[in-house]
Amino acid sequence: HLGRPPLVLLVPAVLAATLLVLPLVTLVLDTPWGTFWSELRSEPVRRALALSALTSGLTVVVCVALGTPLAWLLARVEFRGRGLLRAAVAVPLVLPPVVAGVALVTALGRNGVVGSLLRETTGLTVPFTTAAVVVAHVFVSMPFYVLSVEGALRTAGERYDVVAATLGATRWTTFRRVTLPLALPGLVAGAVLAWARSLGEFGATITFAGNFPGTTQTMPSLIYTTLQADPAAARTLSMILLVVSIGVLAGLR
Amino acid sequence: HLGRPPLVLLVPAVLAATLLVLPLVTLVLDTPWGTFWSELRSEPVRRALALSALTSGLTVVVCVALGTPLAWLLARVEFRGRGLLRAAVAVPLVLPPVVAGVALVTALGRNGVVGSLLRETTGLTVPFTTAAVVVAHVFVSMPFYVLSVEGALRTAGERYDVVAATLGATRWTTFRRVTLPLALPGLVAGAVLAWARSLGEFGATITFAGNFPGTTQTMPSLIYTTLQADPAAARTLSMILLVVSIGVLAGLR
Amino acid sequence: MASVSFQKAQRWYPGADTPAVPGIDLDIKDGEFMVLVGPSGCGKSTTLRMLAGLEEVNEGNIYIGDRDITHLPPKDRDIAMVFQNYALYPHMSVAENMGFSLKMAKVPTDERNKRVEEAAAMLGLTEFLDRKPKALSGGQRQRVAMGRAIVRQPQVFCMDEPLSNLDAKMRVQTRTDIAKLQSDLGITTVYVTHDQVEAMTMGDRVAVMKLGELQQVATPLELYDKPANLFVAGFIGSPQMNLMEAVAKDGRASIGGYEVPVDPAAEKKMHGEITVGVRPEAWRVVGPGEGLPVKVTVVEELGADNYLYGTSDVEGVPSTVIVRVHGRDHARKGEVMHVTTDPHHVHVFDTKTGARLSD
Amino acid sequence: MASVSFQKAQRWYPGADTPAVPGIDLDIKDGEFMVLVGPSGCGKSTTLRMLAGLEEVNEGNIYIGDRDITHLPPKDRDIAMVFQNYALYPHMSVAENMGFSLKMAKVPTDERNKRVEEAAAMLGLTEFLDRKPKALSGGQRQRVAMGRAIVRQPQVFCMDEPLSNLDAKMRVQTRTDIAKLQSDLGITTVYVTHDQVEAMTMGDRVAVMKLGELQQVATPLELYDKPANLFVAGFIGSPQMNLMEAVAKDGRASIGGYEVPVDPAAEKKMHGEITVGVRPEAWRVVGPGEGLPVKVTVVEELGADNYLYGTSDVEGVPSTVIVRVHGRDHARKGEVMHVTTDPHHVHVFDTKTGARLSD
Repeated sequence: HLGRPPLVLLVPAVLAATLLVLPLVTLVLDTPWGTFWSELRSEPVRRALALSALTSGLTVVVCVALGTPLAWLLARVEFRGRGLLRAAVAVPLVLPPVVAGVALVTALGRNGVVGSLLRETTGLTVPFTTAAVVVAHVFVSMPFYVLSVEGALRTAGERYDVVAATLGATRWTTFRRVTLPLALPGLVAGAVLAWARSLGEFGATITFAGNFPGTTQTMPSLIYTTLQADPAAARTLSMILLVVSIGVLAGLR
Repeated sequence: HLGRPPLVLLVPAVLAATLLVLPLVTLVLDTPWGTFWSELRSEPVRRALALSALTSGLTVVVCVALGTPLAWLLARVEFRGRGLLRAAVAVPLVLPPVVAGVALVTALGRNGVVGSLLRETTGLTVPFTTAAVVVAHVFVSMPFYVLSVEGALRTAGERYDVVAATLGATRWTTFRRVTLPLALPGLVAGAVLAWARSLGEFGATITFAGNFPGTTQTMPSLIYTTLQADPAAARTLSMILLVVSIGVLAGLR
Repeated sequence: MASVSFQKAQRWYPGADTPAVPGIDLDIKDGEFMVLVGPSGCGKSTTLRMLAGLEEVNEGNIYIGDRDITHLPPKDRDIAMVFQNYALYPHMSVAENMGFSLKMAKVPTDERNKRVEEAAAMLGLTEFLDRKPKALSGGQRQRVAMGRAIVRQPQVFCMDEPLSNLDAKMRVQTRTDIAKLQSDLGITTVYVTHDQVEAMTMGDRVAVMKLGELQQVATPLELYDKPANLFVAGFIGSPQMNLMEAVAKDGRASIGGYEVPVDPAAEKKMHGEITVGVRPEAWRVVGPGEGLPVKVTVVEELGADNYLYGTSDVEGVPSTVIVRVHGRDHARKGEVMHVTTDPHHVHVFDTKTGARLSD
Repeated sequence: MASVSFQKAQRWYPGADTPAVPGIDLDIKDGEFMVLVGPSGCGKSTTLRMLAGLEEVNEGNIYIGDRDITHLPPKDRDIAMVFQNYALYPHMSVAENMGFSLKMAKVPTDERNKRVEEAAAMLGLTEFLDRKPKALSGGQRQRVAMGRAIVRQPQVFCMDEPLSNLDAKMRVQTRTDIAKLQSDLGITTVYVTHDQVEAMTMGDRVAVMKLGELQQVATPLELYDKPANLFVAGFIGSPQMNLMEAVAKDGRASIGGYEVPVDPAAEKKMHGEITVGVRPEAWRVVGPGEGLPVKVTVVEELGADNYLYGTSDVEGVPSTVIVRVHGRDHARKGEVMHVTTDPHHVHVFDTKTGARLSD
């Protein structure tokens, strides 16, 4: 109702939209739909699918179990260094995945600060195991979860907690009966985000956990490995991840 | 003032915080600070730094030039399919980088839908060139920019534009004099986000553009390549990217 | 300066079951201050935004003077709008905000500065011209928004609840300022509010709206003294008019055992179920045995006035009867008092149609 | 039920230059309805939140009855608070919201249901018990918030602007409902508002605050008739009291050529620069040559009352003089009228200290 949009804005906007949409459309068109189901049943694809399902599932469980209390702490308790902690939690969000992998190697690698301690005391090593995949995924995914839940807690506001206190509720009861139910949509959104991030993780995983079929080769790693040799398998898996991405976006709205 | 936080929440919160903070701290501690400057001057590191600076700079320019009009279109103009377009623009945000790389190969590869057309008409091929790096970075970074600017435009609200219209301003004048100045903080934040995303890009780049020193080997690719052979170089570059990440986070606050 | 005329102007939002404004007919005289008032959702803002060009007009026409502006874009309508939230440009100084429309019209800098300074002087904003809006108080921002509209010298001012963001004291002061300013400038003004006090104190005429339809267009005192229907009677006046169900028979209206005095016009027209309205200040206290018995439940002493809230057990009378009394000597909580009134203070309405039956 | 006592209770926010509340002394009687009123930032909400345990008390003490509750967590204070935004739990039904405190206190289900139903009946909420808060109107939500507090049967109600989110009509109705309810229940209540009309109509006593300090604690009519200082005089009453600068000499106060009649107490105490206050309804219109000349600039006709806003050229008189007149026959815009008043209607204050000089 304010008048027609000027061409000087329309033209670059259309160009930008084309750039973003075209690759997705061609991917959908070029996917080998005829052999889609048989591709799914091939050994490497099945193994990568199973591993991705397992690791992303575990990642979400760890995020919810540990991330919810952390989000609550950041949103509801005042303490020295809270701003710093919140910033530190957000670092993995913008940290390049490869750097995250290097940091994990430095900490938990065979010769890492914590890793060597672990090896000496228990004989266990983390890198290049399925556990390493989960650790890498938790490291890069948990910030999404924590910040989403913290945002939900802040949006819900402290007033509901305050009312509970004036009505005689303890802090733990308030958390269970008031805080958590009100932040539930944020919890779910955060879990979905963390799951999607985990499912697509590539850089930190390949750096910290490697790319071994059956133990650390997740879907993105398999796609990367087979794009030249077996583009059909790569596109089939890409299609699955694209559908998941679109589903996640649709679910978050 | 509502009482002490219960232990049942404190313990997992501390665990989560440790998991997220510890790797970063050990990375800082284990960086070879003694040889830091000499590492920076080594040939592969210098080439990767220069290439990363060039490609991320170009990426930001393209994002601002094309992304701003697209954000405005999404925020201010009502048209059929707007919701669909906004969702499509957001897809690369949650799309695994490797899948983004596959989509780009499918569209712009030598045998891709657009790529083969391009090769036949102009003789140019995109993959495995510096241009491919920029295209990959724009594809994964622009959604951050567009959604940040769109958010800023929506937050500023249409009321300022409406007032300008009632005061006799055309749509283009309104954009220049009112809309853009008010959304400037969002523009800057979006550009910083896009730049950070571009600097850390690994999966889409290595899939679509490869990992050739001097033409497509950016900092993350070099880190990945040298972590086993030359951990000092890998940690030096990681440190630089960590500092940039922290700087970006601090700047966005 | 010009008159404004709505001719069956309709607004139907896409996808809605019914039109927001089914078709409004309203003539506003050149220089008049017209207030549109009604509860939220009554279509008053939609009507204003149709005039400003911010809502499409689906049917009918709107004229400013002789120009049919029904489908012109807002920038070509020669109006200036003041919004509830002011929407001052935070990145521009007060002077730049006020001069914005002149810059758009490519008025030379000298002329622009002159007109901005004149308007600033009129509004007492001269010393704030270099400040950014965020350095101003709510009242000052409101004046800048007024100034930005004035500087344009438009044919029509459109004001959409411009006082809602001010606190109570400021609102009372600013409403007289705006009324005075408008009467000095003589620019036709359409003013939207949900507050009947604002409507009463500011408007030359007031248009009361409900569900997109005009209920009554009249001067403030006409609205108060002769509300056209039950809705207007209940909406205008605070505390509200006492509206009581009564039965009319043979030219007499009675509420239980209390016979309500009514005027001759109503006597002739009324029959069956009617609603009788009496304003709180129109009651007279009488001795026991006469009038309507009211048991006082709450006493409000506001200093200058006192309101007694009471209940009456008589069937048809609402739970609360409000009586305004003078002085410091009146019934206390728990006492029963008797009140009556005079025929010319009684408003009689048909309960079913809501139409006014008395003169 | 219990009394409440603030003893030099102080709140100093970390990092602030001055305390928000430097040290308040206030005794509230068992069953009393005490209203804290003042402009925003006056510390009224902070004071209430100190009582509820939502703000730390840095110095001094607060008692409920004989219990020193200064440092108890909120849940152990036996109060119930009603907030401006109600903060009803959106994921619980009305009944669950109202019964929340009883569930916390582990009251058996039967007893809980009984008490919730009683409160619901009292507030007319019975039919809404199974609904979620979002399915209720603003007024109903307000009542649920009241109900949630009532069900707790606390020693003290703390109410923080509980009517601010209602529209004007609803506010007027609800304030009488709350006043009636409190007087029936007899629970000590501390009520915070910025609206002096609410304060006047609801409070047994009203505490007027400014910048964290109590200005006057008195009944509504005492505040209106004998404001203790200039701030209270200007704050209480709407439209505002006319406050005019005058000069006192030999027991006479004059504004330009107009000699203001003052009472004997003021006559003795006043000298030098004083401020004279006259409420709008206290003026009498007199013939030309007498009284204060006022040129009428705006006439507000509200139906029941009429306010004339005028300017006087006499030095020291504020730009606007407000006069309340009765009837439909009064000065029109542009006319000059003359007004005066009587000694017992004149409030005399020391301009410098703001202290009241008249009786």
